[in-house]
Amino acid sequence: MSEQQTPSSPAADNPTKHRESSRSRLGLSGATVRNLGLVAALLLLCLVGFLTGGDRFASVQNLMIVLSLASVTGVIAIGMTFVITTGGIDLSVGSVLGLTTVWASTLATQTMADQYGWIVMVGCALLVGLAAGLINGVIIAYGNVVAFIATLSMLVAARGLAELIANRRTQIVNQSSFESTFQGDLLGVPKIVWIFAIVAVAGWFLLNRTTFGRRTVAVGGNAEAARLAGINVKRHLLYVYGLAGLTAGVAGVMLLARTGAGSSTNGLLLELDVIAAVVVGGTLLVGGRGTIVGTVIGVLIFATLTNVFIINNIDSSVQQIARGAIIVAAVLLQQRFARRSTS
Amino acid sequence: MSEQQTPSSPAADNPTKHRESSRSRLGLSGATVRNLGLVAALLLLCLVGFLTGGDRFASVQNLMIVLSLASVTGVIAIGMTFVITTGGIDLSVGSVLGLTTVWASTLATQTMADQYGWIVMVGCALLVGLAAGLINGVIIAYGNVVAFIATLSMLVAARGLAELIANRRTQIVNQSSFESTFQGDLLGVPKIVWIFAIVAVAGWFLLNRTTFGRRTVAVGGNAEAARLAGINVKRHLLYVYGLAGLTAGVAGVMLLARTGAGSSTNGLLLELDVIAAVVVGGTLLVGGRGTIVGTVIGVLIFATLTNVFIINNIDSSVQQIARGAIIVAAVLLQQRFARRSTS
Amino acid sequence: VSNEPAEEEGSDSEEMSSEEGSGGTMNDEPGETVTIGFSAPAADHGWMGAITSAAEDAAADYEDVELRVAEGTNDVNVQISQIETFIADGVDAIVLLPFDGAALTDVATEAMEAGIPVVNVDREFSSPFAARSTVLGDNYGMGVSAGTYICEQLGDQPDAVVAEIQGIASLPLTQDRSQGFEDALADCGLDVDNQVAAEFTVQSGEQVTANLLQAAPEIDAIWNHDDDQGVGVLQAIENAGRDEFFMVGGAGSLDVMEHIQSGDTVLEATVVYPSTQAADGIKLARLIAQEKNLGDLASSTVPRTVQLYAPVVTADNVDQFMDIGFRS
Amino acid sequence: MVTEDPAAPLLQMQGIVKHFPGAKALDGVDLDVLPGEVHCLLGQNGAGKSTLIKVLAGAHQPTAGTILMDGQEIQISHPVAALEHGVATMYQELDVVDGLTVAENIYLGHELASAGFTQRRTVASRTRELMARLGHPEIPPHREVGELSAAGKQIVSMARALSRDARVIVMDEPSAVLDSGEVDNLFRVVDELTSQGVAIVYISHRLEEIRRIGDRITVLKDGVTVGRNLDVADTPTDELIKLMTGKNVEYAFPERPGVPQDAPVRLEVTDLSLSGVFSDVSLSIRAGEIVGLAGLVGSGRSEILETIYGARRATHGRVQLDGKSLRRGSVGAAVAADIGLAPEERKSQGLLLDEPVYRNVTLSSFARIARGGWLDERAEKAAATEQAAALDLRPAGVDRAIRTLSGGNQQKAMLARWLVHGCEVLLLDEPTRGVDVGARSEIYDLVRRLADAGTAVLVVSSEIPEVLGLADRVLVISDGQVVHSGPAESIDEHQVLDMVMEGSAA
Ligand SMILES: Nc1ncnc2c1ncn2[C@@H]1O[C@H](COP(=O)(O)OP(=O)(O)OP(=O)(O)O)[C@@H](O)[C@H]1O
Ligand SMILES: Nc1ncnc2c1ncn2[C@@H]1O[C@H](COP(=O)(O)OP(=O)(O)OP(=O)(O)O)[C@@H](O)[C@H]1O
Ligand SMILES: [Mg+2]
Ligand SMILES: [Mg+2]
Repeated sequence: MSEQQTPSSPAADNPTKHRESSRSRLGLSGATVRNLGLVAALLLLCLVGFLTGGDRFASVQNLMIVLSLASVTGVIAIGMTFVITTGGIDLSVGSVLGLTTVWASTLATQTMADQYGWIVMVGCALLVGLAAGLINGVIIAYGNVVAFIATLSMLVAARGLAELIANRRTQIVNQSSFESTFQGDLLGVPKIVWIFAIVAVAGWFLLNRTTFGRRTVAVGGNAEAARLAGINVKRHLLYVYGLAGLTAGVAGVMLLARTGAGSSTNGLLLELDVIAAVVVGGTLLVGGRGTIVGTVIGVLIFATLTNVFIINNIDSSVQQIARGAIIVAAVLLQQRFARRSTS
Repeated sequence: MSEQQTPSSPAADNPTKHRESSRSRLGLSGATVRNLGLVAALLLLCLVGFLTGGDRFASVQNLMIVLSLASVTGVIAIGMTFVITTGGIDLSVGSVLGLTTVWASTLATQTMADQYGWIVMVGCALLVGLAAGLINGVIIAYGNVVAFIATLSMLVAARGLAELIANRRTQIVNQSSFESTFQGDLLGVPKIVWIFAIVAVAGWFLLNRTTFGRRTVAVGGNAEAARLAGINVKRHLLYVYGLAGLTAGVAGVMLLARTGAGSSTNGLLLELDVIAAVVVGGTLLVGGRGTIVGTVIGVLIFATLTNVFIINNIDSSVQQIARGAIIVAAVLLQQRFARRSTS
Repeated sequence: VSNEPAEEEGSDSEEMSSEEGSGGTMNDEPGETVTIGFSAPAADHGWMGAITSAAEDAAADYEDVELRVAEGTNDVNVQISQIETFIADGVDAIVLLPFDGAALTDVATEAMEAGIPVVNVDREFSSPFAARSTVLGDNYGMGVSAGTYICEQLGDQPDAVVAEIQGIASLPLTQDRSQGFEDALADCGLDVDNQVAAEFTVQSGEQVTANLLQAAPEIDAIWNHDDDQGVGVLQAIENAGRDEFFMVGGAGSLDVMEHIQSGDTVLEATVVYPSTQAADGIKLARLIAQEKNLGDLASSTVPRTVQLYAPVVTADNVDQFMDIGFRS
Repeated sequence: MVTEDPAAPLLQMQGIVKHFPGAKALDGVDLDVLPGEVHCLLGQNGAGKSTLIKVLAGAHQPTAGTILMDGQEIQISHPVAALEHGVATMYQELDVVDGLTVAENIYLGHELASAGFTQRRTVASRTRELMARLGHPEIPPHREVGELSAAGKQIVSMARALSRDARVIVMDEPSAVLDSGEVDNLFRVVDELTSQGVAIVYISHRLEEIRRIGDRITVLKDGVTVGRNLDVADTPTDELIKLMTGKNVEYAFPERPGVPQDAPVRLEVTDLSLSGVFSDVSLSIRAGEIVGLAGLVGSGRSEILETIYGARRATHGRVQLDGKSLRRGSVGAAVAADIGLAPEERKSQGLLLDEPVYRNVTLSSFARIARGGWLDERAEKAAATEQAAALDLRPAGVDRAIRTLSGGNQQKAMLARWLVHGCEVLLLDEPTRGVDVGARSEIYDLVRRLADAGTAVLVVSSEIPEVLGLADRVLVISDGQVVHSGPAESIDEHQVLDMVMEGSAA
């Protein structure tokens, strides 16, 4: 891997004398400092939004829009954080998301849901997502196929399957119990935002407070050391890709609720957005370090950016140029921030 | 990085680690064995093509069709091989390709070309590609931004710029000296196939026989070791991304010749195809190992697959499912081959 | 299944779609078997999916047509190769909906020169020699129709806020639609106040609309280029609980027509952009290859250009159009 | 420390054979370990010690052979099986995960958890206990291991082995990255363990350590056992060396010819500082002189070398070669001026593990050997082969991936890199880390020969006797400051230790 991807070279550092830095004096962990840089970028963006959009930007309603937008991507990004922390990648999430929305909204599923309730549709989406993830996992962990290729294949195949099932048509959701359960607000906040919040918190605990999470970091940081410590690396990878598939299923349910339609085009190109959010958030592509908080902020940055652009009614070509520049600027800002606070 | 991406992690008792033995008895290098597996996959595909398509598949004309198809992707894949060998990635190639076709076919450029010859258009495409690549390189090498994010930003920005320049219209190439130089055949082989061949051979020499290639492998294998051995890692990365941009420019010229039109939609999603071909070809995503021969075979496998599908008239959705399955199967086959030939 | 396009729901004898006139039953008599190659962009949005499905269905209805469908692709390089393969295979005719008309012109010309008639669908080639016949939608006209309709409704309010939700902004057809829209609005002194670009997908439609509604707190009219992304657009409008404006759609999906009929949403009208174009293309290609003619025409051969009309569907006339609406 | 019943071994390995593709690492090795003993495993680089213990740890599957525990045959088919049988291992390559905390690393694979949730408080307090036991109560359980030095990581690795409540603990060259104080600590823990009946299998190339704590010795040579259960007290060093190397090697430092007073100053370092690490270091080395840097781990010696070399950008001060100033912070300039550095951590800083030996050897000189950008692989191989022979690299072929070489041989390849390049100034950071006795004296001779040929050499070593024996002049570094400078003959180990400790206490 190239130099810039491993910012923390083995710091030759005396075990008895710790690296003296202002951040340790402040009692902040490395992860916190990196996240601070991100928060700064997000705040700057919000400032721009406020200056240019005024109340149209700075309103509770707009906040809810941004959060809703962030939710679908965000849930998948949580799963992706685990995958990338193991040093892998999952390019298939967008396409699997599309497949789950299609499968969960077929006439057959909706009819069954009329009988047994929304749980049928949700169960269908989650199972399909999980299954696709597990197939990825088997191919990667036990077939030793590089994650990039395995999940790229899944991307193509799942899209094809979704087209077959949907016969390339958009399937409208009419199932009332599903709609009443997942659409609309709860305590003034859209339900899908609640789901995102729950998934994010669960993801945080899973990564930082459970055996599963610690093993994820270990597998990504040093697979050989993890193996020697008795971790079943292959099985763990299987679980992690299964988890990513599952989050794609959850996102599928959310998207169905939000757009009211299942389509094989759902989730098109989502993978790049998701990975970008995770990586901008500070999770290392080479594995061994993942941050859920960073991922959430990363997702929010992208959602806010879209929002600010549209509020300012900017031409879409100019938007793209600006978007490219802003992403780079945000990452540079974050780095500078981290560097300054440690020197 | 996760286990499966580093098939040769230290001292694990994994079958992939046994590769060294009998092949060295056979006097074959590791790269050769891996390429043999790939060639087997390609031949198998050709066999299927021949069995199902008969003479329609096995004809010189069809061979030329496959080669022409492979050429544009192939040239970029050569540049990408260098990038991936350094452990980086370039997601912007497709979009930069689009930008070069647009810039080289604006009215202004074509008018100038009428005066000074096709060199103006070609020079424009190459310069634009090179410049975009160098910008990537500066951001990655000197800005320490992860390649994934830097080039993703370039992807978005270059697409936006191309749209602005072309005003989202397709620009038709009327420049006769350009057309006569690059369109059509030479000795029965399309000129763009010749260009691909030249680029591939040049790439092979550059990677395997020059100090530039050696540095590329060293930087990807262990950037810190390369730096401490006196290699200017940052400058080298700059060159490598510049090279990738340059190949995107060459591909832009080829696509202009092939389509006779410059458009900001040229090269859409090409990056994934190119990376897939390079990785299937055996270049390691984590860096430190690259193979031009493998890349060329990888590109040919994808082009042949497309061709076999058309010849067999398979439903488009089914094609996608099959494509996913076949890519995985090819990689598995290649691995099995490598394993068997060494045990 | 109800997912079949409405157009195909008719009985077997009414094969020809309305644009071609009530087809000569004579033309439906099986002739010598012809092989038609079909290539279109990736089915990455509802309309394009409907196009491909309709083409496949149209071919399936003739026992004398063997359709060879290439994998949908947005890569002109791949699409060129597909046409080259068709040429090498010696198909009898090619129906081509190019991802980019100009980029496929050379290879289509090659096919024509090789004696294979090419029927160009939807996105026009840059040379008249590249196609034997062309079935065109009218993208500019679509924008004009939408703009004119909005002018009719709001012409007396020069300050009215008009928003536009484009499809994929980088496509020339999107630019044509927007141009037509702008020109028509200019006629009555209106202009586009907010413009956003979606990607022809439900998801993107929902996303940009949610933001658009926030950006423009008061809107009088919205034109949405595509009814498939419109599913998401409508959902976003519903989610936001907004109804102070009316909306005009584009393409004419069955779903949208049902909404227009029932009047349960802000959707008042849509501009038809037939998804039957490719099916028409297949039919024309078959006739050309069999050297037949369109039934009702006096001339002895299939015409060069068939340009489809982009009518506005409103609650008043929706019944007429229900049968050409596509299930997006 | 030997138990009352020496006839009842705790662990027996019999006839272990391990073939790697193209290499027979083990060809019938026996090992008996008694409860409560420190069993030392000796052998030259590449003899198969690490391979043997990896077989025992379940990291490798033996081609043939049996393993008995308490007289019962057991199968160790994967690392978990070994741990379940009470065998814990500290590997030669650091086997910690940088992104995890100290506590998480220690309990990796046997996390203390209830319902999947890690019990952070319990883990933290137990980690604190373990760290205190290892003499490092100041390392907090929640510190990320990536922020620790190599020595710190080794301590974590040790704590992990302790946490397993093992009956046999295998230590593969644990002292290589430790300084003398740390080694004392380690030995204290070893004593503690053996008195509780835990058996230790101890691998080291430092014979004096084996004298200090070893009970019995097994010697390996070329994958076979050549010395079985030798009593440490009764076996003279000469015999051990003879067993290991198959010949008589005199274990002595080369003579110092003395640097002539008129020898030109080759390297001149003035007031070199790196903020937060060291400050105002001045030194000069004359052609033909070897200067040693002594100090504790973490005293800043590596950073001084790296800063002179330009791998770190000095905050102020200057480095002159033959009177000409070097560009600050540029390795390229240093290499072009013929300054070479053999870095401390060869795996992460030195080697391209998957590349063949010769490309690793010519990594700093392939561009010089090349003609106009075109590689000359034949010349590269010839040059590499020549230096490999001079250093007695084993196996001798330069075409194999350097990953498959044993640790000591990898170190030799690092030195060969600068021999091929040719140096005016050679900076050596821990040049004999992990190198066997035989090769060690070869390296000493070689360094001296280089000096005699006019090279200025700066050596960092954590083994004070090595610094004192090899160098002409010694600088003692403490806390980033030079606290002493003088001829090596006029100072002894205790004085150095005193200075070093004093400095760090201040
Ligand atoms: N994965 C492998 N593939 C091929 N050969 C190997 C592999 N691992 C070790 N070897 C070879 O096995 C032999 C024994 O190596 P090992 O690492 O056990 O030596 P060692 O005694 O531990 O040496 P050192 O003291 O240098 O650590 C060496 O010749 C080495 O080259
Ligand atoms: N990246 C870094 N940032 C801040 N301080 C550092 C960094 N790396 C090392 N240090 C500090 O620099 C000092 C010197 O470390 P160095 O590795 O040079 O010691 P050393 O004497 O070479 O010991 P060793 O025997 O481990 O090589 C230590 O106090 C360490 O904490
Ligand atoms: Mg060893
Ligand atoms: Mg050091």
